[in-house]
Amino acid sequence: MTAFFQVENLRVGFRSFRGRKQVVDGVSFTVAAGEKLGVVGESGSGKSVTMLASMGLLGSSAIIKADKIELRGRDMRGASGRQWAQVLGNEISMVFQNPMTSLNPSMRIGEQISEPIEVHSPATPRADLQATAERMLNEVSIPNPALRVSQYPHEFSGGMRQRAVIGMALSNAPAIVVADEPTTALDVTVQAQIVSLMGDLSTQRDLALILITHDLGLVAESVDRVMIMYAGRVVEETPVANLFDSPAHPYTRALLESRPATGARRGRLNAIPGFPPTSADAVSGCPFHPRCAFSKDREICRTTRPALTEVAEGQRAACHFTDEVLATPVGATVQSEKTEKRAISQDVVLNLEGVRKSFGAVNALNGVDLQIHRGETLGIAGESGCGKSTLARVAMGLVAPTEGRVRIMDTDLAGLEGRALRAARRNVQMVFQDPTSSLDRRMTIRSIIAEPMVIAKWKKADIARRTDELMAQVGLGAQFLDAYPSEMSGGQRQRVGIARALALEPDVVIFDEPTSALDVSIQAQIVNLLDDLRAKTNAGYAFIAHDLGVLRHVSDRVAIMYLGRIVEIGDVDEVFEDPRHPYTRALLDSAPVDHPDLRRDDAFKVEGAPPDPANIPSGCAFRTRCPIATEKCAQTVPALVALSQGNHRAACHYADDTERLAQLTDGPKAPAVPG
Amino acid sequence: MTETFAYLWHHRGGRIGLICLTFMVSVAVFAPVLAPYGPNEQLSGSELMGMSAEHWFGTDLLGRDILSRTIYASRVSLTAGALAVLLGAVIGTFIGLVAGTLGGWADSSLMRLSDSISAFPAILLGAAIVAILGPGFLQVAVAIAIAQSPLFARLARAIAMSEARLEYIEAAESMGASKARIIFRHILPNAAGPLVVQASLSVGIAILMESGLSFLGLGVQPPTPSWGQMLSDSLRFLDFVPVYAVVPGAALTIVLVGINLVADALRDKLDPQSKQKAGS
Amino acid sequence: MLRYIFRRVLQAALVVFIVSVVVFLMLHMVPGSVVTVLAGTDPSPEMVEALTKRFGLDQPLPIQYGRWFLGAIQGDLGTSPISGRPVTELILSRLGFTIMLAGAAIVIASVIGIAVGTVAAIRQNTWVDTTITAVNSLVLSVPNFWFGILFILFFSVSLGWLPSGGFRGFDRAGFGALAYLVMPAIALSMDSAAMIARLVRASLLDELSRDYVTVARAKGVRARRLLLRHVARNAAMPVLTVLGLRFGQMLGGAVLIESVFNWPGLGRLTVEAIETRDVVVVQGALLYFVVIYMAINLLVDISYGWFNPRVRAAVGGRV
Amino acid sequence: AETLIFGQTATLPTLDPYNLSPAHEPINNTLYDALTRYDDQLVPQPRLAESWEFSEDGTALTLNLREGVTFHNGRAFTSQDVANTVEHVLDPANGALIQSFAKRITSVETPDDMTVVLNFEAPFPGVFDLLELMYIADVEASGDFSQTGIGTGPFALASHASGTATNLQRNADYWDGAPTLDGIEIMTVPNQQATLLALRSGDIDMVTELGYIDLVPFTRDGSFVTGDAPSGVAHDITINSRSAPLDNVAVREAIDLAIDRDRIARLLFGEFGQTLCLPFTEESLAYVAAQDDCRYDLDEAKTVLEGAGVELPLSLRMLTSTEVRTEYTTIAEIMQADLAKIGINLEIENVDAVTYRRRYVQEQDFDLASHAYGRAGKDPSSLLETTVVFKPEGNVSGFSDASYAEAVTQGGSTPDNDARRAAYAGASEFLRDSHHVLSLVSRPRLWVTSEDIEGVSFSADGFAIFQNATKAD
Ligand SMILES: Nc1ncnc2c1ncn2[C@@H]1O[C@H](COP(=O)(O)OP(=O)(O)OP(=O)(O)O)[C@@H](O)[C@H]1O
Ligand SMILES: Nc1ncnc2c1ncn2[C@@H]1O[C@H](COP(=O)(O)OP(=O)(O)OP(=O)(O)O)[C@@H](O)[C@H]1O
Ligand SMILES: [Mg+2]
Ligand SMILES: [Mg+2]
Repeated sequence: MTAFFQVENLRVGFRSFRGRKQVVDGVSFTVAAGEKLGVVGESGSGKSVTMLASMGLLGSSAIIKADKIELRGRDMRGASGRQWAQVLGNEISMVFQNPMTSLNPSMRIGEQISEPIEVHSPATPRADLQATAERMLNEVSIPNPALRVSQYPHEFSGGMRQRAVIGMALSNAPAIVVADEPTTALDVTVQAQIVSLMGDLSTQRDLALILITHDLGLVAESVDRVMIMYAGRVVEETPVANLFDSPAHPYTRALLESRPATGARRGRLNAIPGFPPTSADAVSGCPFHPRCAFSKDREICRTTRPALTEVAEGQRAACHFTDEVLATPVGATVQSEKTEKRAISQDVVLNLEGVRKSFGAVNALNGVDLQIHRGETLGIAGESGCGKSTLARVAMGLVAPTEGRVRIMDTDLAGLEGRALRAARRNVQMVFQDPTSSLDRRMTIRSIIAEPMVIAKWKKADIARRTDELMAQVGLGAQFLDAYPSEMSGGQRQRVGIARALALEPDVVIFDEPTSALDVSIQAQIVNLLDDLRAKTNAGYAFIAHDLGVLRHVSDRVAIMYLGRIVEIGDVDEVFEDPRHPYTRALLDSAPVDHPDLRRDDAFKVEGAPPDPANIPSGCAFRTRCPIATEKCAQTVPALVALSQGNHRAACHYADDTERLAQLTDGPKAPAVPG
Repeated sequence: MTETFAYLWHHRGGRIGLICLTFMVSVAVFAPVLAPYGPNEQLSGSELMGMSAEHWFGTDLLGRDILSRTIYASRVSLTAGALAVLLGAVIGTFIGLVAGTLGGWADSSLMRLSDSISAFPAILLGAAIVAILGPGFLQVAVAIAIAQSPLFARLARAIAMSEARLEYIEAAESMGASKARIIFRHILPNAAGPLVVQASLSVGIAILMESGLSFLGLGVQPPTPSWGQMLSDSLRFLDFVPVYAVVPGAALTIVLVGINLVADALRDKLDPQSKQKAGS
Repeated sequence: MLRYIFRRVLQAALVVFIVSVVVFLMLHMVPGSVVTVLAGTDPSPEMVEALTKRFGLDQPLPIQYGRWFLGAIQGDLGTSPISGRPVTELILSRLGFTIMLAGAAIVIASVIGIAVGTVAAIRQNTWVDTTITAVNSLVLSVPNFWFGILFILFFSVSLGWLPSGGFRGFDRAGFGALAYLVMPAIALSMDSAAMIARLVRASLLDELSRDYVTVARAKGVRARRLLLRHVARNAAMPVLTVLGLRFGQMLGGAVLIESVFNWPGLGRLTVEAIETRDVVVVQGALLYFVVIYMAINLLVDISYGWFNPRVRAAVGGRV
Repeated sequence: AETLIFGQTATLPTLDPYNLSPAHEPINNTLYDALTRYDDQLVPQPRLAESWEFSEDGTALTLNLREGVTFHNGRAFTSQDVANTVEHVLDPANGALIQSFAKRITSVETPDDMTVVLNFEAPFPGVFDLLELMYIADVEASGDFSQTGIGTGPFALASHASGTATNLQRNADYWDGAPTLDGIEIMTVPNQQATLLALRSGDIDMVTELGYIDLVPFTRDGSFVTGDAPSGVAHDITINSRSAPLDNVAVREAIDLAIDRDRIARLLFGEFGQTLCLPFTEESLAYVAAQDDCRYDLDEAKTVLEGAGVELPLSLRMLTSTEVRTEYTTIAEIMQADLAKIGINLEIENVDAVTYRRRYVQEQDFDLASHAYGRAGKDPSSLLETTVVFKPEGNVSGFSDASYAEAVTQGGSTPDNDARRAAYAGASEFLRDSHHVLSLVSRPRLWVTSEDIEGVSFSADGFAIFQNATKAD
């Protein structure tokens, strides 16, 4: 394999008014023709900067040094803007994380797609440009390209936009594509579509692909070789299989162990203690040593920076003790015991009956019946916009349902107003997705946690006592009491949010995607904390999440939502192992696999994106994307009924028709009944 | 507070602004010490003198020292500006927060009211209000405050609405916090940054407006000097004391430079997102 | 789209109504009435009474307002007791001047502002940028009317190049009439030019820091095309808003510049009408201001759509 | 094509000649003619009336009108127009400034087209003051004459845009010979400064109503001609003597003594300034030299004030309005400085013109007021009988004195000049001793024209007359 793109000893720093900050420190990599390289690392580890610097795309505040930047034999070190412009979009191109911001909102899609050709071969006739744009849209599977080329980005859904961006990156037939977290902003089902699209295209075109991601699942799913970055350095570089079976660097290993898996329920997650350093030069020696389980405070880790050394064929790691690491089997560092299952009482703490909620034409909830019992955790999953947050808000009495009833313990929220409503609300508390915006940035942690008690008119002394108690409970040191949220990390903020929610000992706590803004290692801390809390309190929990792994890990029961309805609900293991609604199947099959060996071609990948909630299809809302749908599905809304066996209900006419469901794997992928 | 000053001092524009502003504020505070003559001291026989050693910038028709009057006039401009903005900010912010938080009927009627005020050209609105209240320092301050209040109302409303979208407001609601608590305990402190920036910019606008009204003869009562009124006065004496048209204008400009630079620097610190909306 | 415009117009109508009631009440709160002006310096009580009656000022306020309102919705804004002429005619006689001055000023401000702002943005963090930013800050702080005074001192009094004020119509002075427009238009445009330059710089830099710009560069797009094809349109929005608002303000009469340069615009008409308690003229002028204000705001919003297809859809989507 | 451009700060709203606001001054004798007009010796000269005669008892005036005079619309001028004009003026709803004075006309007879008889209750020696200002307009013409400006004057209206410019064009059929100028443009300039700049840059040809300071630079400049004309206007301080402490004559006297009339005259009008102690100028029938005896003496003022039995320092409010006249406020400021020295703190209330009038005339809400009155230069009768400052009943100062009222009536209704003089002497004495109204300085009409303008003259009220004006090319 010839090196297509080769970078050696890349160092990047940024000038700012506070001085210089080193962000990338000695990164080298090569990509061969047709090779798929994954770049993995936590947020801030320098993944994007590395690639942008290698492509001459960083602004003037960056100081870039490298021993070699070679693109198809051409030395690009110190290249001028003009020289880069000749190469970019021509030989190498890029796909960014956020499809909305990477498209120019005021330019037609077609123009943007054909622009690489237009700038590199200005003589190309307009008609050809248009034709190319249409062809590209077709290639990335966007229906009706002739119409779509003349549309603007806002007329595309998120998944379509990302397809368009990919089309744009490929339109001038580059040899290398760099994709920076291309699916992070997308739903699982769409993510699965995009991942397989990229895989197909790169195989067809023999592209070299550099895929930046923080999701180990994606790596397992789609690349050949992986490069793990930590604090601006490469800590390990390995063929993808070795990564999961024999990681040679403690960090790689910790990443793997902190990750809840969809496939099986495991014990406690292995949270990586501490936080990543703020810059590449903030920690001496091995940058990972303060958090490393193997370092054991050994001198060499603190003083000497380990070099990348070969540990197996094609596998190199930057650790002084790779032997020790390799000798320990994966999972051995994990405390295997999971918190013992709690006794779920039959007490219903939260009861929703026939709840509907519409915002104007948008029908966010279309008849939801749901009970949460004291002591259980109900997981709720579903794609973006299916009404999860709305459900949470209705349950808390923050918005009144358009129809239906909400009961908290024995209080019916309907008809309550003012003070009484406010008092009733206190029995349901919520932990929000965004740990930053859910805390008032002008308040100290102490007053944030104390606020519910202040409002409930507790005595000062009681408040102080309870605040200390809560801080301890969520594992925050007292030194944080007088800090402001901005002085804390995301995970710590989320703990504050949890402490606040628990302050009044509510009967129900709703977690609305509490970990999706966090890095895996931090996510594990929060998930573990939840495990502990469930053992110590006896509230009912609702846990909303995108990540099915997390959901499987924390839930006793799960509910799967689609377009404002619950389509399947039941015991968590049962639902994950024997899903009976095609949509549940789609969700589970779309989730990235846990190990490269589990890659399979026959996974059920559903087409398209959920319909607009303002325009819900008749009958079963999923029928437009369902390969096994029939006439009946278009006419009758399936009820959420108990299945013939197990503790499990599903809203599908064919939930008990296992033969029919089996078609989902190998059967036709297009919907049987056109929408 | 000290931190803010330190920040301003290390900000390129902020430092110049701070110097200009400190200079003019000291001039206002120490006017009796600095001014060589009383502001209303009429020196019979020295009327309309040009620049001289006794009167650096000459004297006016009544033989009053122009430098001394310019110095004393800083008091009017600065206090009128500050007072007007304080009033306007309090009224406007309150209206905006209430409108933005309550929404619905209260929002649209309060905002129509604020629209109605902004539809008037500010100086004309000022002229009309002064016509009702009569000329005078307080009246002018009130007029300017009314003209400025929609700016604050709109800003406070926008902040209230964007804050209301943040989850901490929902969190507070779920704890059973009342609307009033949400407005005053949560939204107001978070709105403070942008509001302070707006207020600092508004002081400049207010001073400008005060000088405009005075220029039109609608400002403070004679013999109290104000820059606008001096400027309009000066035009009659261009032939005798041309520098008269320059001195009050320059003083006004120094104050405005100071305020604008400080406001810009404050914006960089307190309200960095709004940087690009510098025009509004 | 039409529905949207219709809704906005309804809102504007509401504002106009509120304003007219407020103004009406306000002007009746103002001590003294047009009769005080008309009755002269040595009025007899009988004269005051007769004049009050003649102009219907003895009627209860709601009736007076009702009369004005009924007239207004039929397009009759009443007749000014002071000048004896229909208000519409008075306003129209000044409107041309106001539009001429505001138009010239906004053109100057946008040409200078956009050019200077773009240069500053392209040369970000160089001495050119620093100088422009400093000059901008200074210009923004100089009161327009003082600029006017300094211009007159310099160009009319000292150099005698330009007339100090007033206006000879194009009918009388031909293109020489432009000489009267130069100084007031420039003086009026100074701070707007500086503000627009600042805004153009800021929004260009803001746009240039966006992902799609990096994407475009990753496609091999070079600076010139980047600026013209990609950034300009998106950066135009905030600039357009401010331009619109500024133009609206200028159309609302630049009273100070008008009085410095003796420009017969609407601002002065209004000030005079306030001085003489000529309620109907003030009402009429304010009606005009509100309409202009609302119209400009609406136009700005609509033109957003032209620059930003997303807004176009949002606006059009309400059909 | 010679058009004289006349600049003025006051807005000319209508062309109604009876309004007599400062803005109307250039149009009155231009669009309109009166029956008679004073010459510079204050002797009435024929205009639309060719000759006149008082009846034996002085209660009727017969005027023989000029033949062949036509209005701008071509209609011939007759005695009926005089009758109509009188009727119009007398209707209070028309707001004519001369209405109260005109009320001395009890009836009008029109024995034939060219003769008109005015009847009075008592002899009316001051009638020519009235006739001077009773411009004959075609009040019956279709259309509002206040908009069309139809009179018989040397110029006719071409266009009128209130607040910007009014254009007049030569009346080729003028009975007294067509004027030389092709036209006159009266331009409204929002402030004095702008006027002066426009004058200097040649945008306007003529300005009147200037302060001395405004005039000085032009006197030194060869391309301009400057001059003064009497205006009949004089500045005064009106004292509201209704309540304490100003009901105390000693306080008023102290104030009088604290006024530096010379400085005021010098600062406002330079060498043209003429101080006044009495309401009248030296040329007036009512002038008494012996009583022209006011002084500026702060020490004495202080003594008088201390002896007045009031608690010092006194706080008084002084009403002024820069919008009416800048000099009002200048005077107030000068007085403020002087009064401070004798223990009176003067608070200046500078209000807009309408408020000024309301508070000065209607509500008499002031302690002192800076003010100016007209008609000081002509027959004393109209001044004393009708102005709000001096009329015996209902004057703004609030004084009322039987002997004064008697003297004013006497002086105004006796044909005999000596008898009038004697009567008015009594009035003067009262005014001097009681210090209700302190006359300060007569106001000359200072004017500037560019050097190519010649032949502009002024009426006794200081109104410009353009009939014989020329403009060199
Ligand atoms: N233009 C810049 N100026 C200064 N610092 C920067 C700049 N761009 C990135 N950084 C810093 O460089 C470090 C690495 O950033 P980078 O974007 O490469 O991280 P990443 O690994 O891509 O993270 P993420 O997963 O969040 O995208 C971060 O600490 C970031 O704050
Ligand atoms: N206040 C609101 N006004 C109008 N529409 C709303 C409102 N809140 C939610 N919606 C709409 O209701 C639908 C459901 O929204 P919701 O936030 O409950 O989805 P979600 O499942 O929480 O999605 P995500 O995973 O993106 O958080 C969406 O189409 C959303 O646009
Ligand atoms: Mg990144
Ligand atoms: Mg949500």
